[in-house]
Amino acid sequence: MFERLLVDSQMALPILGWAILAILVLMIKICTRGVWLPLFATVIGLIGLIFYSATHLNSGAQDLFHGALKMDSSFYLFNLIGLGIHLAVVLMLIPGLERTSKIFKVSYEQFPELLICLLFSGFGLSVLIAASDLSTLFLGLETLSIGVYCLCGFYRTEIRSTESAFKYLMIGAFSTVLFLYGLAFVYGATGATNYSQIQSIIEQSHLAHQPLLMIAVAFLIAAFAFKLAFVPFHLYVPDVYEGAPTPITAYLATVIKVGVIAAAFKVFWGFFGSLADYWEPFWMTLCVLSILLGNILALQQKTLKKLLAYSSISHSGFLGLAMVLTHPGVGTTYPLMAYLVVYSAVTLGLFSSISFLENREQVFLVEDLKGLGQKRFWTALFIGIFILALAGLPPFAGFMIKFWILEALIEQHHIGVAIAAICGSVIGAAYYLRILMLMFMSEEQGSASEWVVLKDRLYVLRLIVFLAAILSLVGGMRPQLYADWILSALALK
Amino acid sequence: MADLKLLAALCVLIPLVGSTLWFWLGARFGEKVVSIGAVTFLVASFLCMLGMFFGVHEAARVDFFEWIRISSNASVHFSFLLDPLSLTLGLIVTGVGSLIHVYATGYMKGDPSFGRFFSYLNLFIFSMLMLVLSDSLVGLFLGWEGVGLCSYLLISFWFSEEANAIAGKKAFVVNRIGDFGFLIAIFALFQVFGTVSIPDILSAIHLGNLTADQMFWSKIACFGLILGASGKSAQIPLHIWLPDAMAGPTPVSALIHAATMVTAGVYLICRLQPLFLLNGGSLEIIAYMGGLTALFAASVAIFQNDIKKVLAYSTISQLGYMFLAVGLGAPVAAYFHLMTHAFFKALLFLGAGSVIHGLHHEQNMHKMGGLRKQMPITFWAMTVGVLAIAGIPPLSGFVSKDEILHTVSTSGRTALSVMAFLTAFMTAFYMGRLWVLTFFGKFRGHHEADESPLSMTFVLVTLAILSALGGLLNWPELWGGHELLNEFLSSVVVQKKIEISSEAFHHSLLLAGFSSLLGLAGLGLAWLRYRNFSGKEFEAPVFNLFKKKYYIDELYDIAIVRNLKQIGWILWKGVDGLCIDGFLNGLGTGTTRLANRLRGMQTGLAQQYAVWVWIGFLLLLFGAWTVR
Amino acid sequence: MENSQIVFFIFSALILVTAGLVAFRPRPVESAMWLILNFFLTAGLYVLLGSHFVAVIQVLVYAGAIMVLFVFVILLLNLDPRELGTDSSVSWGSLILFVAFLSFILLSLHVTTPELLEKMPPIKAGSTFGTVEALSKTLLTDYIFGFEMAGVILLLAIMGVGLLAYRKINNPRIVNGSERP
Amino acid sequence: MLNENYLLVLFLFPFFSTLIVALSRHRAAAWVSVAMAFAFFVLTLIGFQVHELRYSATWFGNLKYGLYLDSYSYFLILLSAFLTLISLFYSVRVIKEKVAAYHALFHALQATVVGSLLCDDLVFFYIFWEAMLIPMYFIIGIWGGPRRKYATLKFFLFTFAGSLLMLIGLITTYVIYFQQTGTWSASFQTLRDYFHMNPMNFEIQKWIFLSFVLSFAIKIPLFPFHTWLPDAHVEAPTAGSVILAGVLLKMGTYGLMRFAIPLFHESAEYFAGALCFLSVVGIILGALVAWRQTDIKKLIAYSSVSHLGFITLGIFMMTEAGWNGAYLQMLNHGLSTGALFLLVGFLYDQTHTRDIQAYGGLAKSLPWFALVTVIIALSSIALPGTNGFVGEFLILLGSFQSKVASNGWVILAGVGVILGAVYMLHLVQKLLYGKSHSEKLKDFGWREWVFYVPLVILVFAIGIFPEWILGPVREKTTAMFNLFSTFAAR
Amino acid sequence: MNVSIAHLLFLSFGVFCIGGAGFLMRRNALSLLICLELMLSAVNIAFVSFSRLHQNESGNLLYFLVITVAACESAVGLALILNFFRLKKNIRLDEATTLKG
Repeated sequence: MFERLLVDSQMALPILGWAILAILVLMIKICTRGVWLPLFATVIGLIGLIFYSATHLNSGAQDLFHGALKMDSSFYLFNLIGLGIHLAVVLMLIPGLERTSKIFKVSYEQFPELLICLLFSGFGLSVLIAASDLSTLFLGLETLSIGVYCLCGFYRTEIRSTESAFKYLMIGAFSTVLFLYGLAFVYGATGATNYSQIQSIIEQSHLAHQPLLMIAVAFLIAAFAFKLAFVPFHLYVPDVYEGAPTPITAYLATVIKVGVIAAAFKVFWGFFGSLADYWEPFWMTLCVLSILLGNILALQQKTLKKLLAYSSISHSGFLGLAMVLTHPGVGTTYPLMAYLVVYSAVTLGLFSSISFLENREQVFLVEDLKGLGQKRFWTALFIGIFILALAGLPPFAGFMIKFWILEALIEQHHIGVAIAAICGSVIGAAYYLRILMLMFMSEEQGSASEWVVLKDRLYVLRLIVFLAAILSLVGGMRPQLYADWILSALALK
Repeated sequence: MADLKLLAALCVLIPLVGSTLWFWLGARFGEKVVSIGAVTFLVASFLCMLGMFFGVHEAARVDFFEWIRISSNASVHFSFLLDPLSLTLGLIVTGVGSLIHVYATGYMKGDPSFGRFFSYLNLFIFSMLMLVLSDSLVGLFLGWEGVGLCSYLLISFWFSEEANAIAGKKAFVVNRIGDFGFLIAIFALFQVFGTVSIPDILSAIHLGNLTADQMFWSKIACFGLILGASGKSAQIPLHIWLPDAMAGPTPVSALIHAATMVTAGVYLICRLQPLFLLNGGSLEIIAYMGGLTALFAASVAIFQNDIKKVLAYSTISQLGYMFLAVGLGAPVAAYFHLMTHAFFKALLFLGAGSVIHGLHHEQNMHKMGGLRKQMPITFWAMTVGVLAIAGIPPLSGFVSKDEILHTVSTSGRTALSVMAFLTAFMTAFYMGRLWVLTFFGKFRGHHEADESPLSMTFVLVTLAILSALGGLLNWPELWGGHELLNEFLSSVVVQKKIEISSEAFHHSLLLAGFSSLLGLAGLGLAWLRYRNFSGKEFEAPVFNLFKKKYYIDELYDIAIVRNLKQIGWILWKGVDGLCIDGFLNGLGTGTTRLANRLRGMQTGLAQQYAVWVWIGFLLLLFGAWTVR
Repeated sequence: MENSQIVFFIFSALILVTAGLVAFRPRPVESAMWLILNFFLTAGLYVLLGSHFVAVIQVLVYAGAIMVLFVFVILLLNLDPRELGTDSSVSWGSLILFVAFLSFILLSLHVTTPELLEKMPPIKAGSTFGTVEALSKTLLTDYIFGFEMAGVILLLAIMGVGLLAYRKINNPRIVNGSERP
Repeated sequence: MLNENYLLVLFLFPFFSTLIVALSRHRAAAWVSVAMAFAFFVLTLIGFQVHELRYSATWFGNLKYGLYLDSYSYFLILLSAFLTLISLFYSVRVIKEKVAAYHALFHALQATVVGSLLCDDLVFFYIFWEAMLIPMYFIIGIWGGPRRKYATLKFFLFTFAGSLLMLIGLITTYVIYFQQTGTWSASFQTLRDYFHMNPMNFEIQKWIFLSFVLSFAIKIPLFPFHTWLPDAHVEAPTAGSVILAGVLLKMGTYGLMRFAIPLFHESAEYFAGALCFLSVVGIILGALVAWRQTDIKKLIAYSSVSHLGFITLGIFMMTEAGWNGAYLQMLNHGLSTGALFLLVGFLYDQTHTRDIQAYGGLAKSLPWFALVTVIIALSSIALPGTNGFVGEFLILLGSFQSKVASNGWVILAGVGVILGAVYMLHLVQKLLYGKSHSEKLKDFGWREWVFYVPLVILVFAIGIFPEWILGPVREKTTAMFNLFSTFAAR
Repeated sequence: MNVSIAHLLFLSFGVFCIGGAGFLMRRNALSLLICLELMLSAVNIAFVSFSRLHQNESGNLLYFLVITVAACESAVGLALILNFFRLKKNIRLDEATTLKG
């Protein structure tokens, strides 16, 4: 039995690696002073993990720890995306070390702790992705969430950061209760906690205890919708995004979505697969609502990060649709994966470019971008590229991912949903264009043009921006850059 | 044949080349070169035409190249049809055109845009020749619109006056209405015959065997052509542009708005006479249209004070005669009148031009008078013209008009006959008025008048001779003449021959006597009324109607132009602005407002956010309950 | 009505009453105290349900340890009413109560199906359900990963608290992100 | 002879020139750009004798990178190359700010236009079709007039909304193909051949067709989707207007002729009446509203609405002659409207006003300007002998024979011919005639003649010898209609 | 015990709704955390009841995990409350509106 545990642990290295790395960094932090050593350890460790995961992409499906975790082809990919995002966020955090203002100086004293939290929540992420038991699902989600609460409060001497963490925690805990209730009812209806057992019980007993399952579905949809920020569960998102440190905002906008959508994918198409007729309409409705209202709400936002928050809400809607479209036997996970890859890259790139300019002393209003194209052409150009990619315009990669989702929607006869999604995109174009207009078509100069630009001595931000721009530009014209890779990783090709 | 082709090409191209040349280089070459060049070019063109006239037996087709291919078996060619009909008119165009060019060299002397004027004039000759010679309807249409364009350009030649520009625009637009009819006719004919070549269409008509559907379309084509002809030839209801067209220089009025272009409608109907014969009703329409126009225009002409306006209405009236004749199945008569009219009306216009020139651009007849002493040549030439148009034997006008009156009186349509005779009388009267007011009595103007230069008087004299002797071309056989024109045209158009019998002879003699009497009466009345003119015209309410041209311009303005403007405004502000943009902007502002309203949800109160989470959950729960 | 049923109803009623007191007593200390009582009563319910070890943990860990932390913090902060804030206005509260009540009704409607209203089968003879042995066996086999994970999450919480609450003596206290119109 | 590599070069060259121009130095950028545009124009001219060329390579997954050149695409590419060359040359003197970016955007626009014209694959086409918006958006937005923000937003959203709906139709088409055959292909040729043999369910086909038409109609723009056009034109810089009117609008009609109708000609015949109605309303509305404009650019914009109405009428009436005419008219409109915008730009650069009332009597002070204006105006009102006539004549003549819709529409459209003269002469009269009150204007210099001479020559060259364009186009059209008729026969 | 699972669930719902109402209505953060504990307790009742229903230990085990997580959340929450108090001198959630708009 112990051998089994050992073997499983070895197999689960892509998951456990996170925790091991976190503890390693913790030890380094305890043993040494300064922030650089833990930082290097984190970066190198993450790179190592990425390499390890990348080389083990096609290891086949494995059940580990008595069915608590299941690593299949999609896991490796989700995990790799997660690793990539973590690396990027760590890199995005680095330039803050050089900042001289009080907030940064004080906060960055705790930088190693931040890295550890980051790695732990990464661990939570990968557990969440791999979960095939209600217990691991819950724990993974909570590890991720608690880690993120801490990250949001990173600038602890600043009221906005603290407030965002505080609110996030409060409302997040509230949603945890909903989530737990959902799990409880799934367990109550089936008596099992393992996905495969639950699935077989539901299928064999022809929806025994249906009312309990229905409550479970309602609770779980609500909980997932909250984490994915579907309308009307979205209201915390703008506040949290606004207050959190910018790299952490990027983290929120990407990691949470990756983890939660992966979990939702496994839950809804896993043991709820046979109830698809029942939950699909609710889920779809929420997705469409998010796409439409998310975009409408973004129109009148005053601050940049809130606008981007709403943009991410609408993208959540698309992700949700992509999740539904992975319908086993009919669709593939490909659109979902592609969406995640491209969306994450673009978001990271965008937030990196913004953190170049951002000045924590002041709220970053959308109007501040005025005339940026004249003063800081390159920054504005990159922001423009990312904005266009988010708007889903060809030839940027943002178009391709929307295209694949639309294609899958139509293939599965959801034409009405496709039209609604498109209406959302059109509305969305309006505020994306507003940003472009402010940057390139205004004669006046906004305050962002005068702010001191972050010194990026290690070129890390520029690296991220550049890579993301390449992906979003070339990725639209030659999608095989990532598409072939995704397809082969998913063993679809 | 090759020679013919070369001649035809030269005949048309020379004016075109001239047109470009004078425009490009007019300013550089100076007036002398331009005037000599333009006249030489025109004379060359006339000579080519003459060559063709004598080189062609019966008819010939000259094909240059394929212009537009419509489908695999139908195409439009740039090709000419040289037959008596086209050649005759071609000769008139180039011949009278040359004379008027000569005249214009004198008339336009000193004008800053001398070169431009001759450029337009040459371009007009080119277009008119295209119109006359083309063997396809589309080629004809090219000329048709081309002359319209030149008319437009020449009317607004002195464009610094806004009114001239507007008159030009009016002429073009009204012509365009006619052209629209022409276009529809082309389409309808293509629908029926699958070709746009005039000889092909005519031969298809000769073959007959048209189905009911084809008959319908050919009827439509007739109406279209009538509309087109009435536009170009200024017949009711599209006559309104011609009086305004007098804004152009007088040689233009003579050439375009009297002698050549405006007769294109008559030419067109003659050209396609078999088509109209197929649809008898349409000929009736033409006849009544002509008669009505003739009477109407004559009645208006009596009350015009502008010498050119009088002549313009006279032109409309005379064109009405031609239409009347064509409508009653006497195309040769119409054609004959066309020809003589070209002579005497050109003469009258040029004479008037000479007067105007002499009086430094004074056109009001009330300010003339007694000019016969200062301008003897002009006076005598004009006298010939006046007598010709008034129908005093044996001048050309008498002969050609008499033929028309004969046709009318034998057609058995009393109304038309009354109109025709009434018009003849009125024509004599207003021409007499013009003559008397201009040349007799006391001089009422300010400037001293001089006789015009030789280039002008020479032309006047030439035209006077032509007007006097033009009648010989088709002197009725009844009176022992030789109907040259009739013979010549008989291969192209159909006209009933007048039998030579003593009864007919008596009848025609009676008619001739009556019409000459009418002419003399008109002239005499004018002499009596205006010999001692004191500035007082006839005053009566009904004359007011005549004076105001029956208020037709005003009617069109109110009924059509203003309404269209209004509609344009409504479409712009209403449909585009209010409906479409309003809808879109409403959508935009609605969304924005919704966004603002929804933004109110972001109160920053965490618990309110949680309430929304709860409510969302509640809705899901409710959904779950109902689905169950 | 059987004895156990009567006990159940009594416990239920008490749990609900104490829950109400937890939720609506104005001062947090009071709430915390009532919550401890509530936890004790819940532990009693667990005993009734046959989960004895769970009941023990409820008392020892939950009521004992976690709630003490709460009370500790409450006392540490020692807040006056102004700092605590007044409770919400009536309209707000009534809305929330309405929503809560509606949820309760809907949730209840869902579970009032005959099969769920059947009495629970008694614990089979010889079953080890609810014993420490059974629980630990499950914990260390099927749920071994969850168990380890619980350790990780606690470590994370420690790190998080360290990240958030760490304070050097000379650090400035407040740096507001200035609001802009 | 040219092989498929020519296609690839043609396709990639504008991208290349975009890069070159974007990276060139501020001062040289403009001339480098003109040189590149000229090179591209020459490159395009080389292909004059080409009738059909294909190039195909896998792009990604199911999608092919199909390039396809035939006379339909060729002449529009030629037009685009020509107008881009002209407008860039014009811009050299006018644009002094952000020169490299400006020129690079034009080349990018050219790249997208050429891309969408060459594409055989529907998805690929769509990508370029949408990408076209971005450079145009920036061209108007950065170098445009005072209300450019509103105009660009309207232009962008309008077009974007329409094209996204088309995307749904397009995906549906090829998903249906996939579901019926089991293979993926978005190649237009494949789809057309397939659906020709196995017609789609008419109910579905109808909707797909409408989605295509909506998108194209917005671009064209067909009534009632035209209101973005006047705003966009008024705000756009001159060269932007030239390309917008001359090339971008043609993409809509091209889309109809190339994709929408060949794929769904049953639906096209079904909706012919309604669409012809819209075209005719567009013709008349455009003309009447143009008449009432005081802003010259707005007047020309509305005249475009009217002219494009003729083109769509010719297309929707579904006759061969009509199609040939419509195609020719696309080129004609590109030339004449492009020239008109350049003329307005010439005035605007000197006086900085587009108010029609501010001008008058220009024929006196600017005789050469007046001459060119009159010639272009005549081409615009379709005077025989100019290019406009051939197109309009064929459209109307062809449409008159149509079997799918009443030829009453043609008669109504003929009214548009009259109104066309009204507003154009109104413009000419207000600009050129009357009292002169702007004396100090300069007439054409060599820079202007460089591009007005070819324009004027083209006006007459097409007007008198249209066969050099009509010949190749007719071949294509005949083949297309043969296909339709075999379908109808079955 | 002779009650149905529905009875136990009613109890659980009751506690949940009371806790939820408290969570949404209270203004100070500490009370909020306490109400959160109450709601988690309600979930725990459900878990333990289902565990009894199915007579397996999974529900009980989940109970353990829930209280662990509850403890962690409270810990982080209390840390944030402390921080918040340091910065704002109160713990009123209705004053935490820096980020509104």
